Amino acid sequence: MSEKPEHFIIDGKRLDGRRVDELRSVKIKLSPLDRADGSCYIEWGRNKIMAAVYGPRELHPRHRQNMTKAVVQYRYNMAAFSVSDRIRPGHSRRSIEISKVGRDAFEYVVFTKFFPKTAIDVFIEVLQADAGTRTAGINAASLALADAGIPMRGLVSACAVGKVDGEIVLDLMKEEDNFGEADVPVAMAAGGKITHLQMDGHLTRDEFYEALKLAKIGCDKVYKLQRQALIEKYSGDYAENGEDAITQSEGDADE
Amino acid sequence: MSEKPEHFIIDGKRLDGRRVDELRSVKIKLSPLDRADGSCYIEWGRNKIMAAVYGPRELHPRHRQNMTKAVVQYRYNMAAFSVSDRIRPGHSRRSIEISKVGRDAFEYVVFTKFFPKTAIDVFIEVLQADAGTRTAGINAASLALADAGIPMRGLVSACAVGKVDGEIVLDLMKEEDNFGEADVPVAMAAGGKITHLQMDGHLTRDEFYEALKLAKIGCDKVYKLQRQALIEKYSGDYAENGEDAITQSEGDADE
Amino acid sequence: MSEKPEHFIIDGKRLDGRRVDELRSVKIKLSPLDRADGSCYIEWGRNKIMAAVYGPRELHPRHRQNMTKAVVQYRYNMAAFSVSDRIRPGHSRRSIEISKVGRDAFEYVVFTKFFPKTAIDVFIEVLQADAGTRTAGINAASLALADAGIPMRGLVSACAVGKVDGEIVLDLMKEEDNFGEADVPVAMAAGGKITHLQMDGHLTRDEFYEALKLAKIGCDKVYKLQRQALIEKYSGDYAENGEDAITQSEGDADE
Amino acid sequence: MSDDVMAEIHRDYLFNLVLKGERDDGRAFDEFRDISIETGVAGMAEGSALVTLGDTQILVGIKIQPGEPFPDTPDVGVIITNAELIPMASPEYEAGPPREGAIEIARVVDRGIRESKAIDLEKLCMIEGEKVWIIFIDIHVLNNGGNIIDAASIGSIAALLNTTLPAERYGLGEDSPLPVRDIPIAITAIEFGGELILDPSLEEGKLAGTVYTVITNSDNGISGMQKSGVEPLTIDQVMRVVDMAGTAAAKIREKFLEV
Amino acid sequence: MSDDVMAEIHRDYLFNLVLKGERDDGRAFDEFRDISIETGVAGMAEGSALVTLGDTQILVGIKIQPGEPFPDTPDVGVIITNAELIPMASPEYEAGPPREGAIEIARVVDRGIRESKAIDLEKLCMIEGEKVWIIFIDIHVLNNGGNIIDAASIGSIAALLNTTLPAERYGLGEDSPLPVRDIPIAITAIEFGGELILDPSLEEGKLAGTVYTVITNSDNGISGMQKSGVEPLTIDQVMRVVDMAGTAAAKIREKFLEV
Amino acid sequence: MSDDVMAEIHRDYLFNLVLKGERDDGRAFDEFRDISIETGVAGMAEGSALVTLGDTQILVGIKIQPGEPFPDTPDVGVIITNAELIPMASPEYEAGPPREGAIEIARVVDRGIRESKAIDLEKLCMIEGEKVWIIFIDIHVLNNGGNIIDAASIGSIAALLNTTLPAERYGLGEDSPLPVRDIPIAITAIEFGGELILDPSLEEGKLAGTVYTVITNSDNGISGMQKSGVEPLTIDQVMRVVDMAGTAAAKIREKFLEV
Repeated sequence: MSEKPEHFIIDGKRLDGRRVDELRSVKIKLSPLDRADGSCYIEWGRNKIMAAVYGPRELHPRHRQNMTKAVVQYRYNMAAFSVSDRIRPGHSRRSIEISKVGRDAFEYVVFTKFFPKTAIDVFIEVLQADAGTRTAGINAASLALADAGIPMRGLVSACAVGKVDGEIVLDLMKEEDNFGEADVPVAMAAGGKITHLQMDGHLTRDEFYEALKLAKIGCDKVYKLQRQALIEKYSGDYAENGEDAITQSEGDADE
Repeated sequence: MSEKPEHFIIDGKRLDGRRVDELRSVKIKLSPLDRADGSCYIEWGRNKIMAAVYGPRELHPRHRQNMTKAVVQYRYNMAAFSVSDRIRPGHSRRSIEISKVGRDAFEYVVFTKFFPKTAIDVFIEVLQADAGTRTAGINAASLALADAGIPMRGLVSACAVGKVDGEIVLDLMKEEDNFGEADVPVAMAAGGKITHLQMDGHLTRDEFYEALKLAKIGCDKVYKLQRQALIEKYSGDYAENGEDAITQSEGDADE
Repeated sequence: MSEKPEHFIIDGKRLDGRRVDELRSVKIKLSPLDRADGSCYIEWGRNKIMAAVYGPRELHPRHRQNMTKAVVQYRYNMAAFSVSDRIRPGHSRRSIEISKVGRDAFEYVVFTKFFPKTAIDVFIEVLQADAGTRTAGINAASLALADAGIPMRGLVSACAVGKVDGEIVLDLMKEEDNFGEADVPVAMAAGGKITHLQMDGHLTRDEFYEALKLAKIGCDKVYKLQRQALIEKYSGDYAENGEDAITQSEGDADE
Repeated sequence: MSDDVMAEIHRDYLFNLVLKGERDDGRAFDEFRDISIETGVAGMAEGSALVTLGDTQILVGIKIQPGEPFPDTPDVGVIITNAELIPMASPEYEAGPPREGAIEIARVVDRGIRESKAIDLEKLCMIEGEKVWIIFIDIHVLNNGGNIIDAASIGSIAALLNTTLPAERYGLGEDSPLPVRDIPIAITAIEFGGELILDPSLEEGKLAGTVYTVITNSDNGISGMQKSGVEPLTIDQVMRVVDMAGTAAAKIREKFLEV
Repeated sequence: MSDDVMAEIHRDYLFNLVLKGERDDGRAFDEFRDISIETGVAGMAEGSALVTLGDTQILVGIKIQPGEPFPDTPDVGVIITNAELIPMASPEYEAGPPREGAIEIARVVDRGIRESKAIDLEKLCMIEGEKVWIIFIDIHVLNNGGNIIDAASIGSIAALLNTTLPAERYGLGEDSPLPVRDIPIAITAIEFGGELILDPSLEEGKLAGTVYTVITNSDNGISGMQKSGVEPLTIDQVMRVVDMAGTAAAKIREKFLEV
Repeated sequence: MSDDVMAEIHRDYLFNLVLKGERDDGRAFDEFRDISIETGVAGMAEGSALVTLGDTQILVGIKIQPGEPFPDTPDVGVIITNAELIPMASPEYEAGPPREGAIEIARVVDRGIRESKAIDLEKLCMIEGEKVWIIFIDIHVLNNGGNIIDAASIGSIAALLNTTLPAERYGLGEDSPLPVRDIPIAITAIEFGGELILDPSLEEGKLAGTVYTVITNSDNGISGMQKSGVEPLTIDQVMRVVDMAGTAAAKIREKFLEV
């Protein structure tokens, strides 16, 4: 682990030059995989994450089926080589927890009642990890679900907020995550409905309220990026040739 | 592990002041748990053990069902913090063996034919271990089965006998178990029928016979304690208020 | 591991005195086990291997059944004490791979269509390992299948060929396997049909072709040993008394 | 099947109660069941606490032994938290390795202890990069009467406050109390018919659309949160739970002065 | 199903035989089947023995390597006993990690070796607390013809008597025989229709209400016991088995002089 | 079931095509699909390559760390190869520990790297018997479009060629490229209706009676082979695949000059 920086914010700029309310650069590619029913590749700062969706499909073993709705399954996994020290393949306690709350983040938006007895499987593979893989994974999963044509109330958009140098900031990068004072990953559906919320670190009640409000701003920005990716993919305008990924600077998305 | 004492018996008294045919102090509390169908907490010397019974209930997976009788399942488990060196949670070879012979100790007394296709589950959790957890666990299980209203031929009563300083003694404490010459855990049903018997150490044929006869005396003492606990619980006399555990010095039980 | 010998072949003789196209001594005993439906014990040089076959028999769990044919299952296992450093009991990645290609070696010859929904189970236990356990195991499995009366197109015969001191040689012993230049285990059914083929090391195209031709010669020799073992077992001539194993020097078999 | 029907009728009953502002056991929405904390109950552990919260009974035991630090944090002690939902505690629990639910409980409790800096981990380093104290927090659920997380959180910090560093046993100096400097308390609310209810009973927990836990410290700061369950929360609902949790935790923290 | 009917008829047949004081194979109740012991059969092992007891065939291999002692017994060697009921040996056995039955067999055999002090474990300590010899006893059941425990017990001590400490391989001095100083033998009886029968065949074993094993030593002392199965025994029955076991073990022990 | 019928019709269609000397996608029997190799894509890995072979996408990442050598090869580095057929890549793949198929893929790829001596393992020894570099090759299949083995083989050597020994991170000197001196390439043929077809698509792979992989090196020598599947091969067929593999591998090896 690197050393803790003396300051995280100098003259209103963070270590990577962002403002406190600015997202890292985001690059989205829809349908990169053809076996899956839907898929999405996302580069979020230095994170590289692939999401795929299969379903609705038959659920085995049968005793796990729900007679009245589809079962959403969510598997977050880090590739062995996605971080500095190799990860032993297979589930860890961390990945099991992230998978559980990731699943919970989508239950509300997916119209599970349409597909009783089936499974809707969401797979997240972290290929390169910086910080914020669980929220970036949720964003990719949301688009992969849309790409698979799964009926939903709307997209889920996620980002983390945190506190460094005493200030509430949006979308923590690695150093801010490691040495910062708090980390609050949040996911929201339309209308600011919170479908995912965790928190680590130390915040006062008022700081936390400020953080939640900034998270709302962040999720709105993410939503615009997601929406634009879908439009460009599914409108005829989308250039199939050459570089087919959508790279967004935040300025573009904000317009 | 502490040092081996020079003598285990001085002037007819053991290290904790007991006579050679005396049990440790026993405290029994019936129905301490409300989710289980029956339960019993026992303090046996420095051992603290909880037993719970569920059933008769449906047995899954179905291929494990017996068409003609209930399947008795018995799970002996030690809490991670129940001994000096932390135990890794999960089954050990020792706990699997104790679970097997614990189950065998009860098959004879439970009227399994009354409940075909079902399971009767007995769970033993050792919360603090001294010596004799398997026999104390059987005694608690016996009461938890009665508390659950499982029809039985009678109670099973268990104790260990062993040899220290060349003498056959009842109910080994930790030092006697660690440094003694033999350890013989025994469980008996009504009429001195032996439903559980193991042996470690070294005994001549005649010493072993002497040990078995002392075990019979010990099991009779235990039976009286168990019976008294049930009577106090299920007779109206039982004081619900205040301390509801039954602490028995052996003298009381012997009357 | 011992030191690499300076030469593997001196004056046309190998370290154990064999010619380059000679098998190690082979000893075969049919039906050594009475629980299995068929069995065969083989000593192949210093290898000692037991093979047993059960089936056709019901296959559980049912979802693994094939409606149109028997499923051949093959389990290669090394006893913990079969090699210099104790092996932890249970599957290793190596044993899983050998089991898979072992199974594939027999699918072609077994008339699986005769026994839909069933399993034919082949178990190989390596009790003492030198080199060539997978091919010796296939040879024993072939005879155990015959002993079990499983209908087959014919026997499968296997041997390894390799390269030492620049020469292609038959049936590598331990030192040749450890320090040689290549190892090619081969199994053949009647007509030189290759049902198993793997290769390690380094060979030119022409060396490999030479190796394959030598493997054909080796498999023919093995076939004769196998056939003789079956004849002696199932013809009335077979002496039941005394030493009932068939020890073959290659010369005998070649006649 | 008839079990299911009974369960549904019971759910409707509880639901209608909540709409009237009432709970089955007469509690206010922000009212906890009786809590008792008994420490030192597991004599082979370095610290322990038996927590009773309504019908819920949880025994937390602390074991401590010397070991190696993690490579990326060479100068601090290690906390390992594990929860066992043993089959004794509920007909739904099964034997076997911890599942999702048990892992989440352990990780949320761990988060509260760790992020509140309740344990002074620097003081648990003996030789940097080589030898530190390893604290095992083992949460043993004996009877599941609902709201396991809060009971486990209370039991864990109670057991830690009761813990002795067993230095003598390992020839590493004199025994001393574990350096604990805060009392993080997890408070869990469920959302149900739009209402937010603290300390859900087992039956209430089954109704919950969402389970939301907030961990606060002695200074009323927040050091951990976890939302799970399928229903979303609004920012207002979240902040209401934060406020309810601060108040409830302060009351429970007073218990620790009594112990 | 028809298998079950056949099995029941066979059980009735065996039962009626026993009532007449007879066994299917003509043996007396206290009579063992033929035993053969072949040692040194597994050449890569430090010691080995193939035991044939009637149809039962068991190969026991001993591996020895240097390693660390257990912390609570720093000055003695380590014995690790494992039994594999491989699917080759019986249609009932399945592949996978050892189950209850295999674990019980290994632990009872281990108990006999350990409690009889047959191996002088003090002599297996090289550096106290750091380096001792670790003895692996691996019991490999090749053919289950009944009474696995006794065959495994006989095979284990036969293999140990045949074992060399491989000091040279590890650069730890000269090879020497493993210091073995007793011959514990497990004798198993089944209770069946009130009768006590030694060395049960596979079919007899399936009838058994109770399986009771007594391990005796050269001095006729007892160093291990295990009762399993559902039927109880009286004190008298137990003592009868103890006496039968002493006599039978002494006879088998004579075999070891022949090897 | 109707899925099965459709699959059978499709198989018949492909079979008839092959009898006419044609393939569904118009390729010649010895023709590969388009291959692209992108290196350095996984920035936390010491080396990486994303290989696209038709629809198949595989990401191979290399991690390197210091560790102990195997006792029987104390003076060389260690290679550990693992393949994960993650459920993302195919509806047939399941989560959990690697099964037979994944293990075979990893072992065949490993065989090619190891037996070709592509990596100079002697140079990866730092202190004999104590400290060597351990190379982890992790094969992550993202999309299964058929012929996983060849794509994994190409990806693995491409990633290794792109790998840096991370000596600085461990305070073990300066970073340097991993010493790679050959480019082993696995080429897989299927046998189908008597014909031998390279680079099988997913659909073709399902038809295969036999799958046969030949790994060749820069000198056109052979350093690994694996036959799997139920149909036998003749010596002639084997030699034809060997020749086809040599030619195809040489063409693919040229790709590496472009990277």
